[in-house]
Amino acid sequence: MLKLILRRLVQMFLIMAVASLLLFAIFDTPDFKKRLAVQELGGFAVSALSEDSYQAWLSERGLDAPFYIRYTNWIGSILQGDLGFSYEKNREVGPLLLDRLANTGILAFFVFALMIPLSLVLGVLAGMKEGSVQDRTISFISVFTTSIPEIATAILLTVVLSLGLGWLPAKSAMIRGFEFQQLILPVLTLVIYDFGYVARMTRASMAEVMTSQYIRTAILKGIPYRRVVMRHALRNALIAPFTLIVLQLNWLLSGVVVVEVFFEYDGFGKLLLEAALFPDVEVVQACTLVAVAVAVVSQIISDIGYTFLNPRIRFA
Amino acid sequence: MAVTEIDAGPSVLDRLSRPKPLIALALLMWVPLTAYVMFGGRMDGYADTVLLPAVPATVLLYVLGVRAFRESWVAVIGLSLVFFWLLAAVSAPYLPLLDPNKPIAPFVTPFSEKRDVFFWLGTDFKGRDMLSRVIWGCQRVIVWGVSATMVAYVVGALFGLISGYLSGWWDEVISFFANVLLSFPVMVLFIVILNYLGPSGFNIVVAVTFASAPAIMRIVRGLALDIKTRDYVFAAQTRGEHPLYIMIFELLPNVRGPIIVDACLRLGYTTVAITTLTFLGLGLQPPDPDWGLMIRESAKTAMLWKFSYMLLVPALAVSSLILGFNLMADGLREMSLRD
Amino acid sequence: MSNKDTSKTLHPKVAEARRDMETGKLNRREFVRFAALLGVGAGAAYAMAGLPNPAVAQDAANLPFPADDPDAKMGGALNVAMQVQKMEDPATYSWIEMSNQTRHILEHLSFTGPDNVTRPMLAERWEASEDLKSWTFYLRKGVKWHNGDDFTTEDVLFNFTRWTDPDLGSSNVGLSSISAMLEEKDGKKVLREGAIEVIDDHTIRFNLAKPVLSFPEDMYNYPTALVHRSFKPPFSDNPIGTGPFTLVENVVGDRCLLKRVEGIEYWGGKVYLDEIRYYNFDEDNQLTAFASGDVDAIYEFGVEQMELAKALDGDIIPARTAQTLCCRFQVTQKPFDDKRVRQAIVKAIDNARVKELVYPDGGDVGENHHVAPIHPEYYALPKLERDVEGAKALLAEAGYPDGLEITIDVGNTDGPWHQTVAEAMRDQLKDAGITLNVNVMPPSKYWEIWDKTPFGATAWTHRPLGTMVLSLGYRSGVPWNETKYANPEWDAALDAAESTLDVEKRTAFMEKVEKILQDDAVMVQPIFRPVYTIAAKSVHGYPGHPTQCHQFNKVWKA
Amino acid sequence: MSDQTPVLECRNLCISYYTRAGEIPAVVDFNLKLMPGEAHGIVGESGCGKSTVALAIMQYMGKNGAIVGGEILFEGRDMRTMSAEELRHIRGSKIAMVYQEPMASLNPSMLIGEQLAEVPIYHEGISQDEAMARAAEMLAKVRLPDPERILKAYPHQISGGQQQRVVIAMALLSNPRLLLLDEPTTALDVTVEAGIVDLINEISEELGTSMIYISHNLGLILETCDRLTVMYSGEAVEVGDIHDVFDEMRHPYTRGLFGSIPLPGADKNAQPLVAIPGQLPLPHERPEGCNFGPRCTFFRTGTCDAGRLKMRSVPGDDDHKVRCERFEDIDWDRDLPKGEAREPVPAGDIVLSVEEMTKHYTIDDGGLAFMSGPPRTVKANQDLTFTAREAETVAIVGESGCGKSTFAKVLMGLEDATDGKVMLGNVELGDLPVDKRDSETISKLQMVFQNPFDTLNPSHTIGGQIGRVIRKFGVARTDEEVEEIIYRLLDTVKLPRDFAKRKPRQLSGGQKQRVGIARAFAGNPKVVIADEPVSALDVSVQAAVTELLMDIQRENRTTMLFISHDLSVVRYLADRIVVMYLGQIMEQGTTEEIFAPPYHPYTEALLAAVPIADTRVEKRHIVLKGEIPSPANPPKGCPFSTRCAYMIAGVCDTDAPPLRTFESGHKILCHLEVAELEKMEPVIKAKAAQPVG
Repeated sequence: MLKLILRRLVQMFLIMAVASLLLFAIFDTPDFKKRLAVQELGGFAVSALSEDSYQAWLSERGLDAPFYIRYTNWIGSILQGDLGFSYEKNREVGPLLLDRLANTGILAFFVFALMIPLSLVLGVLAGMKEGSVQDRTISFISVFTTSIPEIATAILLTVVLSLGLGWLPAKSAMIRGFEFQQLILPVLTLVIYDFGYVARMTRASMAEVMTSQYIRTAILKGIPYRRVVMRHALRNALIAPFTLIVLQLNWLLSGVVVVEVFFEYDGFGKLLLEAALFPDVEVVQACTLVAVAVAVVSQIISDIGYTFLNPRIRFA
Repeated sequence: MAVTEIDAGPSVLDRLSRPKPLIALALLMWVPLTAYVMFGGRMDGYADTVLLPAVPATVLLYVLGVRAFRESWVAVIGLSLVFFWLLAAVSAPYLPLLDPNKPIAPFVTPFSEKRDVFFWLGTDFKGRDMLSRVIWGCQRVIVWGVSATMVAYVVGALFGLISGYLSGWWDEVISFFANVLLSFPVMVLFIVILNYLGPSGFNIVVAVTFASAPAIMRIVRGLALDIKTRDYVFAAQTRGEHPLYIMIFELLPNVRGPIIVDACLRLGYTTVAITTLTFLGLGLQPPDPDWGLMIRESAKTAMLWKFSYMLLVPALAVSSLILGFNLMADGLREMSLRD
Repeated sequence: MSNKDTSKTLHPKVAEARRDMETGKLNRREFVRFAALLGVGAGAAYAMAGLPNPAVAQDAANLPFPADDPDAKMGGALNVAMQVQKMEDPATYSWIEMSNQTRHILEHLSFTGPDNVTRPMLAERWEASEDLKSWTFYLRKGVKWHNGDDFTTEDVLFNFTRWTDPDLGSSNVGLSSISAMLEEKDGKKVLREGAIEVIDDHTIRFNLAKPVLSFPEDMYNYPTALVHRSFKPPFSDNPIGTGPFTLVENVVGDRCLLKRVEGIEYWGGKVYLDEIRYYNFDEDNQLTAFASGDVDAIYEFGVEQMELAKALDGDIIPARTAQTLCCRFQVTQKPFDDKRVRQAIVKAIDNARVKELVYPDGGDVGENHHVAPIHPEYYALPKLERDVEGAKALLAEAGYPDGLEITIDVGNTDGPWHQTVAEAMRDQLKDAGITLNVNVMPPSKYWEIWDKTPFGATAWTHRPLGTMVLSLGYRSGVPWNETKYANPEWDAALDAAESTLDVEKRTAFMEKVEKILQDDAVMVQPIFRPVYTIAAKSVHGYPGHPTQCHQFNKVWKA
Repeated sequence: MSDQTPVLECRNLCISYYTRAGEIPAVVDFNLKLMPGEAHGIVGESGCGKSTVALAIMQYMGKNGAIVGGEILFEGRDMRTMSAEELRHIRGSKIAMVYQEPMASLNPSMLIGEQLAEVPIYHEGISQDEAMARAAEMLAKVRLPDPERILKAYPHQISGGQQQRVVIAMALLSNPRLLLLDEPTTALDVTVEAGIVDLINEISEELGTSMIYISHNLGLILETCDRLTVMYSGEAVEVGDIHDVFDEMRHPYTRGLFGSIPLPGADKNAQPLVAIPGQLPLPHERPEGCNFGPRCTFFRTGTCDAGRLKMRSVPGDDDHKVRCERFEDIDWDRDLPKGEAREPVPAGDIVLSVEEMTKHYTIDDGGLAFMSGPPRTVKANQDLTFTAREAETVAIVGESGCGKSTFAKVLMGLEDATDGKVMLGNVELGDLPVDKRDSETISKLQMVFQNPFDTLNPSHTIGGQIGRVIRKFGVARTDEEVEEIIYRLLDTVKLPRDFAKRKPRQLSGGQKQRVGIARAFAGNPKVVIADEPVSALDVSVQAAVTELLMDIQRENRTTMLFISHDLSVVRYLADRIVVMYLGQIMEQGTTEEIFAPPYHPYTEALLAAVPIADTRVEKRHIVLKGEIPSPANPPKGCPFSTRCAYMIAGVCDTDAPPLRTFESGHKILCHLEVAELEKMEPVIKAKAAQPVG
């Protein structure tokens, strides 16, 4: 197990290195530098700049050095825990990223707090009696909700709950500090989009377990149905969903982009998009590192969880 | 148990892929449509005639599809949704629609008349007819979405087979790069790539390929790993077949089945991705209509109850299409489980 | 200050002008500008013109701000949606938003009001020599910096020296006034010896190499805010200013909070608000932010959002401007190097229709010579007529008998309406057998090619005087000449106009300038667009400014 | 005895499944009467509905199954009228069941103790601790070593045999009146199977539990049951006392069954097997009248295909019933099926010789290079040495993990031999991977696979797949020739020519195997490796395929390596036998030598373990203890030492055994002196005929 974790971590750093190198290479094009300048000085100004004053600007920004040198420097500073500086936000990337991650964290927390119980309960209910009415309805609902892309869900919710009924604010800019009211729509959007998927997976694995021979054994042992479900089926059925849910963390990171942008919620996703469009290289870099880390760590967690839940592997 | 012994005739897959006419029709529908969307601009005049054969092909295809799927009403519903849009896409030029880019009268609410033109779905902030925008928009969404998915599959399957069958360091290398790509959140990948290449349909194809090929590669790899332990592969090996032969003739055909379901789902994802990207301003470019774009524009001009139709129309459109794909996937899975 | 005070120090030309006005040669509004230009307090000028002074204080203080509102309520905070940017160095600002963030802390020598009239601000008044080559500014007395220092010529000198420091790279050196103080020294433009003479603590004179008309306007250009002599960038670190507010917090991309300065007595009379809060919203989202009640007012909303704005509970405030979109040809590139082609295209387009389509309410129709009706020296040429047949004829003549296909690059740098204009043009050009492909690209991409593309739609911002724009954009070989238009005859004509103080005469000169430019058909310029902003009903006296400059001294919240 | 109420009685039971194809009768008109303490066997081939009956008795039909007629009386009460609660009380306490796959029928994520304890807790409401105690007791009773440890273990931590014992223990915990055993040993190795069967017998004697024993293996039934029902395609075709049915069968199918299993004395030349022609009808295409009609040699139109057939008792013995219209007309002694004897084929000169072939795998347990420990090696094959002559059949016998499939891999060139030589003619194959072999060498060596379901590529037509081989080996080039050959091959494997156009999924298992054989012989190979080619097939089909295989071999004088675990088949068709255990050859010699003493102790046990469906023979009773060790860490010394009855402590478990060679060429790898080996009793001998009692 430990070996596996170590293996993954090593892999993570490899991936991080490769990924960030690629990004650096990509963002190194004169095209991107020019765009940076435009953002910085304004379109007219830049095009009016003489070549050498543009070069001056570049060197002032430290952009004139070839990218591999900048990359090595960047690596160096990363290793000293300095994530670099955001041209756009005129701020250290570290704290900036922390703020945004915190916001997204809040979002994620509520999303999971709602999504997990909802999807598991529905999934189990559906999987218990495969083909029954409750199964078909639940399955259909979950297909339906997952089929509506986040952006559409966001729109529907906003139109109904905010524009129509006026119950909730349409935007979640939270300019006057944290307001729970403004969190509701984004959370709902994400939950509605995501729970169906998990629910379906849960259903599938529950259904599979219920048709397995050891459940037959249990029933033919003559123990009550409730216990068969609770004690025999659930544990085996929840292994797959568990790992899945953990992996949703990773999904969330990209899933939030559109939601955060739509609701103007200042989170990781929005930051990422803004940075990429700016293009605020070091922010994009930092975000990617975080993303990769999350991806791998959630992978690890789900592995650990899987082995923990699954004696077949634990005592192999 | 007794039931499993029953020969249920050809599998769904066979039923879908055996009758050559089906494939022919599919091509007859798809090629013109793609050509139209991708190069329509460059073939002035002829463009519309190009699409002519596609219309009957689509209708026929739909009928055949329904027959193939008849056992699963879910699949039929899905099929119908998808084909509704497909039909809209291929017949757009022949429908009595207003120019989707021509401003007529802004903010006309649905089912009402203005400047003695009747607007079924109203007009947007520039006064362009929503109905024709939605229909023309679906053309691009579908074509780019499907092409992107196809390309992604070709690439993904190729690498999947290689790393699955040959394994060894091939596997190591391919899997590693797959992991690199997979550990980017999809959006980051899209944003970075499109940012780099600049937004355009073709670049979306590239981006989607980068984003979903690794996942596909994993699936195919898994399947390949399983299938390569089968005796018929063993037989082929002992026959001294070339690995390439084995991959293409022994593995690929058997990978096809499980993948079809996944493909339907992925079509959904891709469509979502394209719409989302356009919404974020990274996807297809204005002025030509596109669902994501419509949402983007409406989101800032119509954030109001009385204008909400401008948001709802494209939102519902994209939802219905994706619902179609997913239901199809579900139905197919159901059926393939049955036989 | 009172009329007679003014009359004492009246610039000789003013008397002249007054006579002209009285004899009806010079219309009243023009006189006001003109007088104000030459240092007559706008208030006084309005009085002389016998016009009701619009929203400008009549009192002796000769304040540039609107009059006090008797039922104004003190206190309160104004929340404004605007992009919040960094406040490095006011002299190198590149965006209006930046300057707005400092505009209530740092102030300018002059102040161009919402009515496009420029009035003295930190200067009490100014005088120009007859040849317009030397300008004397009399600083307002009793103006205090936040740290208690007096505002003196030392500060002014300090700022001018900074601006003209070649290493600073301030865009101010591009201003005709400043550039007229520079000279070439070993490859660098540096401040000329004796260009600036400090006469006393409150009098300073600028000696220019060539006559400059727009000195006062230049002084309200957004990078010309005056900083304290001790200034070191970044500004946000020690924001010392003369304005009524000071900086509390500036988080780029998030918020910028200003609060009233305590302790010192502000020179500019009553200021009602306690706080001004800028919250970061992209152009697109400002109106929705207003709709959701997050903010009381916004920086700007686009015409495509008008319907939405109308439906909201607030006052829509339009401002007439000279902001415009030049769908300009690069006359050095095929096929636009052929004048007939350009003319054909221009002829085939009905500017009025386009404007009607894109900006139904407010704004002016452009006449393809980049001089706006609100420019003082605007000369009204005969209205343009659409002439499809003529266009066709010209095309045929130019060797395109069976139509022509061209592509216009559109960057929507100033909002999606650019694209709408292009589309409208496309529809009209069809009739003349011209196929126009609209190639839309992201703004940042457009800025990379704006001065290279053969046919592109470039946005030009508002400048108080027509001549300012023309010499910036169309003189042979000037850096921002995106049309690569080079016509000595026209340059000469512009020189003539620019060196003429007399608005009437200048206007006369402008006729030629405008005509040549129009006939050479270097651009299709359908619209001088209005800028829209919106403020909550509870907000009073919220100004709509042609360049979206914020001056909230007299704004109050119910 | 007959005045007691039967424990279980099925009257005209009819069970159907509902599928897309509509209602499918799985079991029709099934009758059964089970007296206390009685053990009743149900025998039949796959799809005959025997498991369905068991589940029906349990009232567990799943979503799409239902009892459509008749009744099931448990101790006189009709189970179909019972409420769910009543059923629950009966299940597990009065009726218990043992399943085919022990691993699958135990909950992977629950401790065995808990799974056992549940039963008494819920049926007798006793406390956790008592229940645990009972469980431990029961585990001991099913002779599991160290019950306490097993109680605290998870299913996957114990071996298959032990798992099955656990399942049995679970079934016996609340000593039920009725025990259903559904193929309880099919998934296990022969020697392990013997142990389980042993256990079951003891239990039935000790507890007097009534049993229904379901199996496809007549031998097992003979060893375990008193009465027997033979089922064919959903119907009971013959019921009766086990000896009546075995010795005086009165149904052609039963007869066919016996005719097609290799009994001692059967011999491929003198007395070849007689397969039942044709194949099982699919449930939805059963014929009118007698289901067996189409395959029956005594079929007579008008009698056999006129409406449903009734069970009729055999005169003079009314609890021996058969479902046949004509059994009186048949002279059961004269019409014994006889395959016509053939000339034995003289073996040619040596084609394949294996010398000290050794294959070791090194397994790295997936870790980064710097972290993984010393690589472990699996000794899959240890100096195998034997030869095969032209037209000879050499059988390689062994249980799971004995390394026979590895050997096949090396031979086929998918693995390199670690050491030693493998000579095909004069070509060294040991270190010649397949892609280095020229197509001639390759075509000389072909293989027939075990599992009919993945021996053929589901997405290509039969013709295509055979044709590929033909082209590949350059037997023919032009399409016409190729097609011609394909047809000829299909003929030789007795398949209709139009199968060439079919896809595998439309073929039955037997037909698939035939195609597999056709494919193997398409390139006219010199040597064919048949890896358990029939073990996955139904008994009646097995014979046919085996015969086919051997006919073709005869014609082409092909050498055949026949890999199998089933000694009776091997005895029937092999000329020479190689017995393997844990990668080593324990014994080799001619078939006669192997089946007669001297034996290797393992061979001896193996022989004793194989159930024989013949009342006239008796076997010595030898049951091996323990399980087959994992090849990953084999015992020191003699690999068999851990289970060997003759184990000499300090010798067998320390040093590798010597190879004893008899002048006949018969070789035995054992520490036992030749003398001791000679002393051994034959395991199987004909028993003096005695009345059945």
